[in-house]
Amino acid sequence: MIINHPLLGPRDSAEFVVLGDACLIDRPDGMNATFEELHDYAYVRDNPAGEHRELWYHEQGDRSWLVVTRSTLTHEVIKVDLARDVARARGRSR
Amino acid sequence: MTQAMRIEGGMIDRERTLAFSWNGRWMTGYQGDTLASALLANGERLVGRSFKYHRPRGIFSSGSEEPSALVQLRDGAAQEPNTRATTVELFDGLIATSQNHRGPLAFDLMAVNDLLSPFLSAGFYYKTFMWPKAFWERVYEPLIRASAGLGRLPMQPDPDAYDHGFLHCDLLVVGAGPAGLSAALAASRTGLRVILADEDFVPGGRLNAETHEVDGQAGADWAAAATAELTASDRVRLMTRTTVFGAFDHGTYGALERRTDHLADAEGRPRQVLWRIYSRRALLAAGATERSIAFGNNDRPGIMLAGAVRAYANRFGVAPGRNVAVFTNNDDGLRTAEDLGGKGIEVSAVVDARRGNVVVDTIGRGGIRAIRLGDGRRVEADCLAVSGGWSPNVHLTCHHRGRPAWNAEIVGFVPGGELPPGMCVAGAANGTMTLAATIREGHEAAAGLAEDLGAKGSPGTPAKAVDEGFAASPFWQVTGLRKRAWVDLQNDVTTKDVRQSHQEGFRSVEHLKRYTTLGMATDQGRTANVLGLALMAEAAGKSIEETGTTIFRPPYTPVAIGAFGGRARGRHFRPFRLTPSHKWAEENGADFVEAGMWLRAQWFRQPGEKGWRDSVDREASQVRRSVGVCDVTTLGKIDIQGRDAAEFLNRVYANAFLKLPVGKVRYGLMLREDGICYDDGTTARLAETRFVMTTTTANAVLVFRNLEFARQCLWPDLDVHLISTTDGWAQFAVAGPNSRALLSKVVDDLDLSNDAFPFMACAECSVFGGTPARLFRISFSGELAYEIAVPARYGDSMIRALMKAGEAFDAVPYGTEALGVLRIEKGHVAGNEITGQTTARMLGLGGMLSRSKDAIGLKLSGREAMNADDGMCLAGFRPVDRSVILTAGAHFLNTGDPADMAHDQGWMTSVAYSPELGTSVGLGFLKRGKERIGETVRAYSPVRDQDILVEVCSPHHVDPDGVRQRG
Amino acid sequence: MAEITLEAAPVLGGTSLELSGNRIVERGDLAIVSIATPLGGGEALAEALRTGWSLDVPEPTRSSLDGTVRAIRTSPDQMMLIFPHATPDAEAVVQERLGGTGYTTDQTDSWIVLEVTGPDTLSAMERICPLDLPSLEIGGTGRTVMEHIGAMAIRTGDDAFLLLSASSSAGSFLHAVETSFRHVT
Amino acid sequence: MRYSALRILKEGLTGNRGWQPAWREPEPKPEYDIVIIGGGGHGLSTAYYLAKEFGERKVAVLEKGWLGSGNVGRNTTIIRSNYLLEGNQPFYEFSLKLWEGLEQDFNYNAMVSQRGILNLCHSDPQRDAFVRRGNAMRLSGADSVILGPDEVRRMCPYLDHESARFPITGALWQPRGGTVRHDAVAWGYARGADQRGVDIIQNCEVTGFDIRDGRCLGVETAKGPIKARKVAMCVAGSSSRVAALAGMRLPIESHVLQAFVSEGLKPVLPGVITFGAGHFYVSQSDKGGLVFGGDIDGYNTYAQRGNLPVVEDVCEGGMAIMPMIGRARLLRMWGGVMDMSMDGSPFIDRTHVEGLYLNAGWCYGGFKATPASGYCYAHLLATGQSHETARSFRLDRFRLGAMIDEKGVGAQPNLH
Repeated sequence: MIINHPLLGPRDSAEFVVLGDACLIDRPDGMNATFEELHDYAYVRDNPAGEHRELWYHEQGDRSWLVVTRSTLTHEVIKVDLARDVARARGRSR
Repeated sequence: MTQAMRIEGGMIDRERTLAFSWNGRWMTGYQGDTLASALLANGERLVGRSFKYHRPRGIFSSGSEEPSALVQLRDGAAQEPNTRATTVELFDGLIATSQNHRGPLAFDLMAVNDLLSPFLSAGFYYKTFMWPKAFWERVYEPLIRASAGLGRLPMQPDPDAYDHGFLHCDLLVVGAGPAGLSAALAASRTGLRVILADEDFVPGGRLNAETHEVDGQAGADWAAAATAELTASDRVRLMTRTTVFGAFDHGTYGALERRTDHLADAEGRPRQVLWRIYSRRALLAAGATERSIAFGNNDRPGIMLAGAVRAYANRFGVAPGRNVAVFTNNDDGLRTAEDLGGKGIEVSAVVDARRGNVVVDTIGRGGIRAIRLGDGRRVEADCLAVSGGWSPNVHLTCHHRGRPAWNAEIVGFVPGGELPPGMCVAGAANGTMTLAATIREGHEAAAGLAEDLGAKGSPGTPAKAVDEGFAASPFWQVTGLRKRAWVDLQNDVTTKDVRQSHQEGFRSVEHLKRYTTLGMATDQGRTANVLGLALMAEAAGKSIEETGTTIFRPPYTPVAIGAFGGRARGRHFRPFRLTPSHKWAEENGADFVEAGMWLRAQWFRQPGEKGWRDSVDREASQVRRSVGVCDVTTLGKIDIQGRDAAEFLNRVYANAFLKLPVGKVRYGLMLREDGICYDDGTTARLAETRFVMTTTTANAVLVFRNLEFARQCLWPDLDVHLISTTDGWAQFAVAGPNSRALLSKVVDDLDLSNDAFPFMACAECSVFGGTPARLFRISFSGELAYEIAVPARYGDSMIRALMKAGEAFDAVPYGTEALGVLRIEKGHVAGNEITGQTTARMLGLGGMLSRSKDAIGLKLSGREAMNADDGMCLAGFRPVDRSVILTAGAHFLNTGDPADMAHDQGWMTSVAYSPELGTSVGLGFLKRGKERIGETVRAYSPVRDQDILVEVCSPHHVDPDGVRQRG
Repeated sequence: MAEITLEAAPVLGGTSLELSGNRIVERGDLAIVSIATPLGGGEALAEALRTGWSLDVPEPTRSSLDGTVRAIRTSPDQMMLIFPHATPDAEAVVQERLGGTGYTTDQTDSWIVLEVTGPDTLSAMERICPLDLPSLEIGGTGRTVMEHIGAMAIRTGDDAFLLLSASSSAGSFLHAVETSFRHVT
Repeated sequence: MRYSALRILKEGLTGNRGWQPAWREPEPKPEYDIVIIGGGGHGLSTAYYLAKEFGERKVAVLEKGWLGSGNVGRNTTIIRSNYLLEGNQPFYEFSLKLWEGLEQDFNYNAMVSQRGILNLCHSDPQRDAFVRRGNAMRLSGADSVILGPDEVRRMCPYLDHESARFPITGALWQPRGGTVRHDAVAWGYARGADQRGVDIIQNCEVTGFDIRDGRCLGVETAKGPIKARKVAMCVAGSSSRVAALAGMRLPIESHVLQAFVSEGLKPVLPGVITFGAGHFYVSQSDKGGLVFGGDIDGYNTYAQRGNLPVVEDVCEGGMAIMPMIGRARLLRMWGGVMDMSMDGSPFIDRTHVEGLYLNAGWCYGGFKATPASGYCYAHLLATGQSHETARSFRLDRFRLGAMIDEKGVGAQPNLH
């Protein structure tokens, strides 16, 4: 598989580690969140047959976490963003 | 024997005679021969035996589709089972033997199976061998396994080297036949970066086997000219002997290049290279494969695909027979008669199914002697050329699970709708079965791709040729036979088996394949599958479209496991990581142990010590008595800097870190988000905005990854930065009552007194007159102890200097075993306790979990089942009989309870012999362990034949109040 | 203990190999210091690099050079300075010129640097490096994994590369590179 | 028709014309007591035991493709009960015991072959963990033996004992482990269920559920609506997709596990060998092929295919531990889609929808579980009670914090 790294260009997936559903970015704040919210965050993930947004880590590269939008039916990579930008766009900061 | 069947012409070098051995008999062939053509030249027709009935088998094809002529190539450790004689390039001294027979090839005892064939029909083994029950492993299966398999593995390590490799190109052209050559020429002229790969050792494909003309010259000559042009171009990489075996994601292709298989001796060079080819586009020009027709006894040696017959006559200068008969359902067969006629080989009959003529049976045991026709006539023939039509080689188009589509006009499956992205197909592989059209299609496909990739140059014009006649007909089998007719020559699947499969309800193509084993042999049914499907369709009274087809999976042709393995063998399977004191440790009698990729000194053997226990006891005692030094470089070290570094640590550790003062170290516990402990270590604050975290050796990479995740994905606007310094510092633990005294001789002007540099203090300093260093006062042994780090380049010098400075105290180096003894005595948890399944509460560290903050894992650590009152928790254990040695992995049972899972009370995690206490001590998890100190329980370890009583005690076997480490 | 002083030793003892016209040389003379960009401090750091060395912040996959000082980008907010320097105080030297505009870490001892040169360099690298080195321009860089070992490649000439890899596995890395040359020469 | 040596003799002498279809090809009835979704191994065994052990008469199995096309049709055929945790071990031992009587039970030779399974270890902590596991196996009535390096060498002289990167320090050996002819398992259960009146309906994809006020009343299918008192999902590999039709999200991800078979070779490996440190396990089929595999690719996918890095990783492991297979050729590679659950363990439970049941999350351990999974699922469906060996496989265990995490890697499906 080839991941089009937004900064480095096409790179072999063997350089990466896959974590899974990008919803793992949306960690509830443990002080305010309910137990149920934390449970869903930790255990319930999207598993679509089709377009999937997932977290990849360029461990053997520039150590960026990426959000890869990829089809789980064809493996086509539709979009790749720096996870940090995605996280900020989703309102995460400090 | 002197190549009795050799005839004029062909692409062989008659100046270069090569000697080879077949079943122990030496014969000769020429440079340019394959083993198959050389065997035929020497009149060898019987070359093997089929899998199930052990029927005689000859050479059936001239390529990688060969189902029958499988041999054991080479000898000794280099033996290659199941090697297709049709793809083996002849070399001087080649040794080959036939396989899958008992006794001589000509008198195979296993041929008795053929007589029993009525009782060995499809799936017979599913219906018997069930009684008596015990007989399966003892009697039936050994019998079945005795006849399993074809070739034999040498039971010695593969003597050859293999390599992997990586190539990048704009266009990968698969197949160097007319379509592929034409495409590669066009693409290279436009300036694309091209790779052209072909499995053969001579480019040209069928052009070398036929008598066609291209651009007014012999097809083979045109191919040679095209090859010359491509070789001259620096944009083109022409790879012969290279099979593109798989289409993977995003334009990645797997290819196997056979570098030295055609040589007598590889001279240490890799035998094969497994290439990973990254292409922007790929053009499949893999041609087509001829198939057979089902008629009586259509499996005898001497019965050969018509295209192969032409290949042997035209390319290899070999007569496949003295009088050849032809049985065909298309124009191709007729061409065979012409070519043979042109070579002066007698053609005894041309039987054209389209005119209602058929072959119903063949005569001859070890090889065909004559055929019987539908009208009863007998025709003498020592070779029968059969053409049942051609099947496009669509294999790679299916590797993304696209299904081929049936094309009634060419009577074959052609590439279906969904091709792997970036792939297109040209020539016979695409169902374009005539020469001129093939060349044009290859050219145009390449030109189109070049344009679409933005290449500027002109592709030029395609070569000219004439379209030969091609009229295929859907004639599959001769009906109303009394004799068996073969579909799959290797697995002995006959038309009866296909019918029976349908009769028993195995009607989907997948069931047919799995029940009859059709197409599951080493040739993957390349000459058989379509015939089998057609017969299934006829049996079901359906069309072939309705019946459907199974799809092809990688690899296109079988690939040696060694090639996939590449260099990763023996000691080089994975890299070694060595600590800076490794060389010194070797010089000082260390035994090493794997810790992940690291090698660590396990103990240092001294003269006179009988076993490892002597060394370990000595090292551990000497640490407690005086002082010892241990290389702890392998612990993960992460430099953490930034204005928000403290805040960041406070969120990734379960215990509080916000207020850790500069110059102090703190023990930290890391949880996963699910509330389970996964790592621990110490983190030191060197400056307001700078920390150094240590992780366990095993989890260094994982922790770093998780920290980066938290930094980039969870809290992107914290100012915190990470970089690993694990390899950058050589770090040594100096432990024992005399550690302060020793270090005061090492560290430059730094007050080490307890007040100035107390327990859990740290400082940047220098040693031995100016070498930069870091000093941490931490203890894993419970003794007064420090860890001192210097830049790795000084590591070797440092250990020598430390030991020198330690001579005054009889300082000892100690290894990981003594380290383990000391930490178990002290009751420190490590990998055997922090298994990724244990909670802080179980580890007796529940008190550390902060309730006043949010950190990863805190919330979910509060779940019901993880906090049950009868939950496991860490305890210490000692044998009631102090002389007994404890066993790690023993399970605890209450005395008097039965030994079953319902009564399981926990398990022993770590044990060690404590020289300090003179007994074996252990740590373990026990239900309500904390409350049960003083109780006696069973430590039950049946796999170690041990069932003993142990006393539950505090995990802190030594210095429970921690006086020593603070002293 | 004045009588003892510590000696620095190159990881591979200063290996230098000649393989039919190609060379593999351990570069023990280079110091490596990483610089992390403080959040929101990009401008100041860039300025400090310009004044300190007349270096631009390198683009990803590129290096920027000031004589013998090379800067390469290792991650979005981190770069490495590579320059000849003998004593173990490289970080202090860099820190001084940066004047606190970046977070520095001395990486000299974390890495081994191999210089590979010679006519067969590209075909040797083909056997272990998944990067498209033939079309990497001079000065280009890439980090990847070779024979299970993390490594960085910097192209310094048509047939010349600097290869960086972790110092603890230097022996295995050298073996991988050396074997590649032996397999193609 | 009963299968036996005698029958084969008779048919052989009469041209094999008398063989009956192994199963009917019925059209679906409008209503059943129990409808099982999925004609893979677990679905078929569930139907078989429902009919045979629990006297259920009106049962249908709906299969979207051909029967046996689930992961039972593409796996590495290993059976074993060498688990560690209390939640797992008794269940897999129950399964192994069912395997041991299976062929006589359903009159079909599935070639259950107990030639043993050997798990190699390479360090002291690993050995300690194997001792703990071996003892746990004994506590649940299974067999287990801890072998030292010399015993391993005697048993498998062809392994790399000298120059291995990770020297073999011992092994956990389960003599009763082994392999089974996987397709035959599906066919045997199908035939047995069919003979007991179960309707096995192929090419009948379920397209929706008929759920009204929290009750499941039936399913929509390619062949029309079918009513049922109870509907049992049994579609590992597609669990999330089918559950989504009922508005459920499962703690499951779909991943591909690749497997490989070599050309046929004269037998060299007696049993199963696993080399954990190198992500490699192997056995040899009765046809002579080396059947081997390793880890999952690691990315979510429903495409039944994987990629090169894992193929190489697996073969590297093979060459490292068994360098004598270098010249054997890899003949075929394939990928099966696995239900990877959040703790690596399965679910056999009811759902929040009344009358709708779930059997899922088998990761890559589903094949060996086929008999017990079917038996326990049938037990739950017929009696309303969880079978004693399957009590821990609850759908709500993550809420309780009662994970069954054999590998200790937490809520990360691609690491289990």
